[in-house]
Amino acid sequence: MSDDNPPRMGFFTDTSVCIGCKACEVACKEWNAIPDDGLSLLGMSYDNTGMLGADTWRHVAFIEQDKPLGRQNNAVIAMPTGATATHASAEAVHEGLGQKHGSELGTETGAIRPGPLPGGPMPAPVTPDGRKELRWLMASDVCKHCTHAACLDVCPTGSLLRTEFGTVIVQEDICNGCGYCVPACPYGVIDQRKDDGRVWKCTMCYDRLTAGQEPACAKACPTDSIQYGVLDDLRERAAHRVENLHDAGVLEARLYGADPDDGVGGAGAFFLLLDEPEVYGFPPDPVVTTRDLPRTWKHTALAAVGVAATVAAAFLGARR
Amino acid sequence: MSASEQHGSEVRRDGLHGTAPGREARIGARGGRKAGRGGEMVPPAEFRSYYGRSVLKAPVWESRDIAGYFFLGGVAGGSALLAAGADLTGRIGLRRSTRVAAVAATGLSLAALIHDLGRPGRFVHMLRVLKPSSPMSVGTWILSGFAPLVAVAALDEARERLPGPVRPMIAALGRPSGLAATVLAPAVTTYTGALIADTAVPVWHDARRELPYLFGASALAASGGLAAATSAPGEAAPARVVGIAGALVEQACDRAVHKRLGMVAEPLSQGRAGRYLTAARWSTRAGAALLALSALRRSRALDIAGGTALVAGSLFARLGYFHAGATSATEPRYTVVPQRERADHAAKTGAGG
Amino acid sequence: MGLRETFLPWPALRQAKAALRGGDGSGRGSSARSRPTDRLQPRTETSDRVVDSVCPYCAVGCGQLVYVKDEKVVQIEGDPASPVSRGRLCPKGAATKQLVTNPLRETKVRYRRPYATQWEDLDLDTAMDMIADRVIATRRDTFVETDEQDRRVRRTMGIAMLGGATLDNEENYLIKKLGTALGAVQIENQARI
Amino acid sequence: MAECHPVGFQWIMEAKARGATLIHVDPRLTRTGALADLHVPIRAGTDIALLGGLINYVLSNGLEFRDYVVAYTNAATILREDFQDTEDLDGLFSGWQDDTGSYQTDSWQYEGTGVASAAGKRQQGAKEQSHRRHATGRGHEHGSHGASLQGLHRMERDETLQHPRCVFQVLKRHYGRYTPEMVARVCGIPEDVFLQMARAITENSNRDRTTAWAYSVGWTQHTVGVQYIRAASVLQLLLGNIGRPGGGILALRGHASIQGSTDIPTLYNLLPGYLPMPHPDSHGSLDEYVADDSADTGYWGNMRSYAVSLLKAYWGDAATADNDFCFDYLPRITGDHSTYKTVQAQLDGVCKGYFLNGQNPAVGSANAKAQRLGMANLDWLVVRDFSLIESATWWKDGPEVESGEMRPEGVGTEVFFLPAAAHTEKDGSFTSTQRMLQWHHKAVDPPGDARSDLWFWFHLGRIIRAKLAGSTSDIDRPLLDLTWGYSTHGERDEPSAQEVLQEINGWTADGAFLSSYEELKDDGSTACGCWIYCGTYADGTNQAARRKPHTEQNWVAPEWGWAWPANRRLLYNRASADPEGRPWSEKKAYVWWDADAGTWTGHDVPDFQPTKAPDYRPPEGAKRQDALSGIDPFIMQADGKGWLYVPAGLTDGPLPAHYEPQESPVPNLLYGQQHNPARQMTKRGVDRYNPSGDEPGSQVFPYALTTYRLTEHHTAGGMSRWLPYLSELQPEMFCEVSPELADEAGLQHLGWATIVTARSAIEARVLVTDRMLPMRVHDRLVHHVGLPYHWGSNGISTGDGANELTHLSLDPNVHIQEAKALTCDIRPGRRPRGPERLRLVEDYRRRAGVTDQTGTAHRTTKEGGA
Repeated sequence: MSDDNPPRMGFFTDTSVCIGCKACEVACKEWNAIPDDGLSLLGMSYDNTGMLGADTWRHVAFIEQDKPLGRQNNAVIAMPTGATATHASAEAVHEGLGQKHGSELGTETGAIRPGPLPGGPMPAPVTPDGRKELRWLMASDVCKHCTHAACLDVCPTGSLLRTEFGTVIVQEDICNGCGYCVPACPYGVIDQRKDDGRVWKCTMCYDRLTAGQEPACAKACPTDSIQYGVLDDLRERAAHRVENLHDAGVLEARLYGADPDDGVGGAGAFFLLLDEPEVYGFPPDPVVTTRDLPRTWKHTALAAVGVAATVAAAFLGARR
Repeated sequence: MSASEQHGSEVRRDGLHGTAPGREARIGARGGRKAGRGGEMVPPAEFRSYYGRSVLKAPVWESRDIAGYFFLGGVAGGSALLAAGADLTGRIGLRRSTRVAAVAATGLSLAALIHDLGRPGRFVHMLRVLKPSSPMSVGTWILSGFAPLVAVAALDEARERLPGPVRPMIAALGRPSGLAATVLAPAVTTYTGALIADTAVPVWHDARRELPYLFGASALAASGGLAAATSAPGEAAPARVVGIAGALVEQACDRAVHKRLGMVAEPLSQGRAGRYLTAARWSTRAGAALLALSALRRSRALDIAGGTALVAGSLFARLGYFHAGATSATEPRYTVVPQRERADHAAKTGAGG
Repeated sequence: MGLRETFLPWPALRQAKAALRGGDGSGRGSSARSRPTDRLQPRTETSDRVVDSVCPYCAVGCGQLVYVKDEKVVQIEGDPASPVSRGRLCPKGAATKQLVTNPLRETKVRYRRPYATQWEDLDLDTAMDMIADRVIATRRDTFVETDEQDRRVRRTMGIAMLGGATLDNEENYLIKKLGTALGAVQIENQARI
Repeated sequence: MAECHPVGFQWIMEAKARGATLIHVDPRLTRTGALADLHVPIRAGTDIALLGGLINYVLSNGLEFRDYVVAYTNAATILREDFQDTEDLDGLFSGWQDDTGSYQTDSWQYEGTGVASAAGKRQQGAKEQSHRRHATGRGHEHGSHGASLQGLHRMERDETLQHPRCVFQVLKRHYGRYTPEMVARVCGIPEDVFLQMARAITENSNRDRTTAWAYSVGWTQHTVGVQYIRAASVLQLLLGNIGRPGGGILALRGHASIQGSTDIPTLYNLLPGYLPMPHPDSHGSLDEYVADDSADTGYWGNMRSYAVSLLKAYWGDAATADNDFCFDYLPRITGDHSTYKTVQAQLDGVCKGYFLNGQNPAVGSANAKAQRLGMANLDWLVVRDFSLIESATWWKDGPEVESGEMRPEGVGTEVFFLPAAAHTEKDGSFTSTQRMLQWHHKAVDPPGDARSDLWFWFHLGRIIRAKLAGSTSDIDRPLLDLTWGYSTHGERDEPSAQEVLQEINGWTADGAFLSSYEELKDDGSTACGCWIYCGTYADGTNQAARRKPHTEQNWVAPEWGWAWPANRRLLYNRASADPEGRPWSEKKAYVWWDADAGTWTGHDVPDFQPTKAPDYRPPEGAKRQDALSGIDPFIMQADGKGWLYVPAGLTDGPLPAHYEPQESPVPNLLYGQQHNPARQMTKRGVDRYNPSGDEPGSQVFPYALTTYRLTEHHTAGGMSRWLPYLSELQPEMFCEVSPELADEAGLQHLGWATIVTARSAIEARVLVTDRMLPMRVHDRLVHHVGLPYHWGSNGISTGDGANELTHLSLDPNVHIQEAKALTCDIRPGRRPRGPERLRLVEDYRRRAGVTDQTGTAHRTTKEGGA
């Protein structure tokens, strides 16, 4: 990349101030003219989108937990509660959704077991060892725009490319839908649109960036949970923010994707999370697959030599 | 603690003081409870995930197209090598069958690849760039070189039926083309291993060390088996050797994968993938045994049976690995558990990611 | 999109050149760009005009900018100048473009005769004329100078109106003004609900 | 607030970033609660008990802002000797009349003022009659002002606040029983949570600090809705949080111009600017009208100018002093003619024609079935909306068609559906929740037959006037004399919204635009369509269209849009300064007296006569605003004081008291009186009530039910359920229950549930969530069922409507339905189809013994009857 490029731009998604309004999802769809991806009640708290996909470039996750949030007093400990529903609900969701993923998610929620009829024995609803805590986490997920982007690396057509802003985009006029980028992405972001054949993902609103405008999601975000800016500035701001939250008693605040030494060389879109990444559906320690490609190429070459040698040996041996 | 947090903001006669942007709001800070309990994480007994949803996207590839493409590529590469050997050693029958096999498999594998594209009409976009970082790009260029060579070599087998003017040209190019193809042929058999290893799919990526060998060996087993089954027992000796050697190495690689991958290897022995791989194992073993027997008895029937079993074994193996990969991508635990261990370990040792 | 657009100049050649002269030799950056990508421009830049507006959903009153091209709304987003919203919108506000350009919007007058089972088409002017006739007739039938207690009321209880609260002030003003002149008192609004 | 006003919530975050504490009071943990410091779970319908508890906490611990309270509120005012409180009468106030089911409010007056002292001004009889009327369903007629007070100078005050009959002592006694234990037992709020909240609020309310309350229909949609807001007013006045920066009670209104719809009302009881609609009993002439409703003192004393200017705007040259400015053209109201009464008038066959302008009562109004049955009894119905909403198609696919109660062939209603223009397709102004007018400009033409409501009403008026031209009938004069000459433009003959705004702003006889309501005259020389909006077209420019970026002005942003009145952004801001005119604290300076310049100044337009010094004291006999002293910040009130106690103007008591909702799972612990005795009920078959408290049959409907909105949808869905981008985010109707209730009722996450009340039964998918909490109330456990109410059968996101379940028991002051606190039963599985659904509800009613009389008793205590 030449020197006159603009600085690398990025997203800092601070989930601690996310209110789960989903403005980002809608603003993204409006700007990028993304089709809706089906109506189904997923039962994942207020998340009826499911996950990122070809038709979802911003996805707000909702997580209900029987855990405290910093010094927040949710009063649950003083209420006459029974057992938490979070695990059972997640179980029901999982059962209903089965193995569906990506763009399939929008279609159906699957078979749900009908409940027992009334009149049966009533379990005691309130127990002394009932749930004591409650927090509701929300987080807007997006393409990470990795420093070392596997999707970009493996794309055989040059459809995926890194822009002058350091972001990763799909050129829709080039993509031939080979699908290689889909399993290459360590975050499960990019996906193929079935009826279209091509793959789609967040472009960080590349067209808007070229005109000096901020991406649609960041612009809409009511609480500035999604912050757009020069990546270096955002990283600095994020580090400060974590300190600030730790001060405030939110000791579980941590950054995800902000470390330039991580497996993808640092993400262009990074996050402040309040729990382990996997709780939000993120991989805990993603690695760009092409980091290992040179070694794999060596093995491939060695294997090829082996193949040739085997055949040669077979003929040489058979001649005797 | 920021100044505004300490003192609160003020509205003075000259305006606002002590303001801070809303994004600095300290969530839950003033609830009056003991801090940090959300941070005291007891390591959960089970791995955690977002409603059991997959972290990764499973491949969008059709197993018939892409597993078929891997398999056919293997057959093509192996057959081209066998054809060259047969050509050089004067095994005319073997040469004919392997040259035909090479061109047919190449054509079909390309067809499968193109068929699987979301936009088949844009196949040619593959030739816009050459990216060493993309095994599919490298593979496409290899195949693009390989396909005309095996095509010419195959035409050489049908030289009598060609129109007059091109006949001498093909006759002259047949052998050089066939031999030139051997430069690319080994790579044709192994690059697909690199292709799937170069993804985030846990089974594939973790097996990246073995997969090129496994795929190369599988290619040898399939092409050797196919050649043995389609040529005269008298000429089939090298094919049998190739087939048996491929089968043995494939089995060894498969075993190594299972052993080295630990829990991530689970999908290889479960469900559809497990069934395919069990079938592959037995089929390959049977094929190798039958061909070995035929090497002693020179039986056409044994060659056909053993060769077919090896071909089937190779196809099952590709399907098995394909489906196991898809399962490992869909089930979040294969992504989360190893990464969580790695992250925890790194955190403990203080090493960076 | 012809091959010329996607292939020329051939990216692989550009890659090679870049590899020699420095630049994107790996085919992952500028050398892989297509002409349409080079031409990309946001439609907020190419619109014919930008119209100041206000979000029609809740009463926060977020500022909106409406981008128009070829007499069509091509984008609606927050107005950063607004002291109320500072350019931000909620999901409903962000969906405003879909609201106003929705193909599911009804754009034809529909008419249902008494006791009919289906809608019919009706010309807008005819509909207005028919409605005016209905208002005049009902008013004439139900207008009373005095109520049952002989109090002077000068009104009709035969006509009622219920408005949503997305009506403009000017619209409400005309509704109340005309309604009052008609003698209708049952003029109500979402504000009560 | 994060749920329904997400963009407004950025200011909460801004406040939090400056160190504010966010407390969220709600039966559910919502998206607001997720980010709050303290979530206070509360049983739906018990907020007055909580607020009363807070008031008691303030008073019993001496935490009131004493200087503010003494100077700016009516705490010191002495009440009449015959006033009796709920303490004396087991939940009733003095003046209860069993025969009318309402209060006689004479005894609520201040000592020395009120009805009896009005003699000499006008006929005593008329005044008394009118007063009775005020108390029996005319509460809302007072609009923006408190009721008038006569003999203000005879009012007695005890500024030591020690007099046993002074408002302060009455308050103390009234709220004495609202102890933390009582709050816990009534509201289900654990004591330590309540005390934490009480400490947070009181520690944050003093000279240096202020506390704000924000509420929405969670407070208004109750049979005691007005008293909810009153209770908050009492608390905020005691803490000195009104008229000061960072204080206040903020109504978060839910629609783009719902504030405008109240200011320029499409409401039965109001004329523009909160002028009351005339009533035949005491408004025979303009003079009587003004005399009855205008206050002698305070700004409301100028009511005649406002009224005459409005009549001039309506009838122009036809309105002259000789004909009382056409006052007689105004129709009169004789009681409650609100929307729910209209439904009854439709059922009775009185109301025959109905216009729905962007409103979907078949989904959005309480007891949706009653709404549809009313519409089925009309001669004609005009629906104007973006798409074919449920209120347009009920005759062919409504729930009654499914159940067999209605057949299209049997419905005689003639239905016109006219497509409406969107806000981008017309000029006009919205008034936001902070009383700010903002102009939106037309961007494109509306598609097809779609037209603005401005177009529709203008042309409807034009056609009607044309058809009636030449009529000699007296009843047509108001129409024919109407000023209706708005110019039109474009192919579609769109009338000029700008001209309408100009008329609203008003002009002088020579056509000059007015710039302030202070310029309005009562002699017919000014015309003004809405006096509080006077100034919105000052200087001949559209002030509402101003868009000076917030970055180029101070944070009050006076040059963005235009706020009524007089572009003030913070009402009653004189109270931000102490009686001497200095800011209460230099850290909370907003408006102050500049002695050198002899004028009020500050960050905002002072809400006070600009040159009235703090030491001004009104001379004997002063009128209107001049009767208020320099320390009377509440200039719309007759006594210039913030009213802790309301001597007149409310129908259901001068002080808020906790009553259980119409339908409650528990008896009222505070008083023998179960419900608001003055609440308004329908008492007809279509609107039956569940038994409450310990009444027999109440256990058939054991759960509390509350309704609400979601971020992703908009009220009755007309602007969201047809949009794929919003519908996919919340794709279908669901209910929320706690895991404890799910266990008890056998409900499964993502399974189906049927929810039943005495009105109907609906089905919804189940979300079992920890965000719903069981509550220990009285001696029992109360579970809530939460229902978003957006859905109906049309559009792309569908489901049963929650309003099928709600009822028509109303707040008596403003006639708003109680949709936020009901009772219900919930059972697993989908609801029965067709007539079986009716049978299920019938079965429930039978088991609970529900009749037309159930729950309709006004007085349930043995005390206080008359």
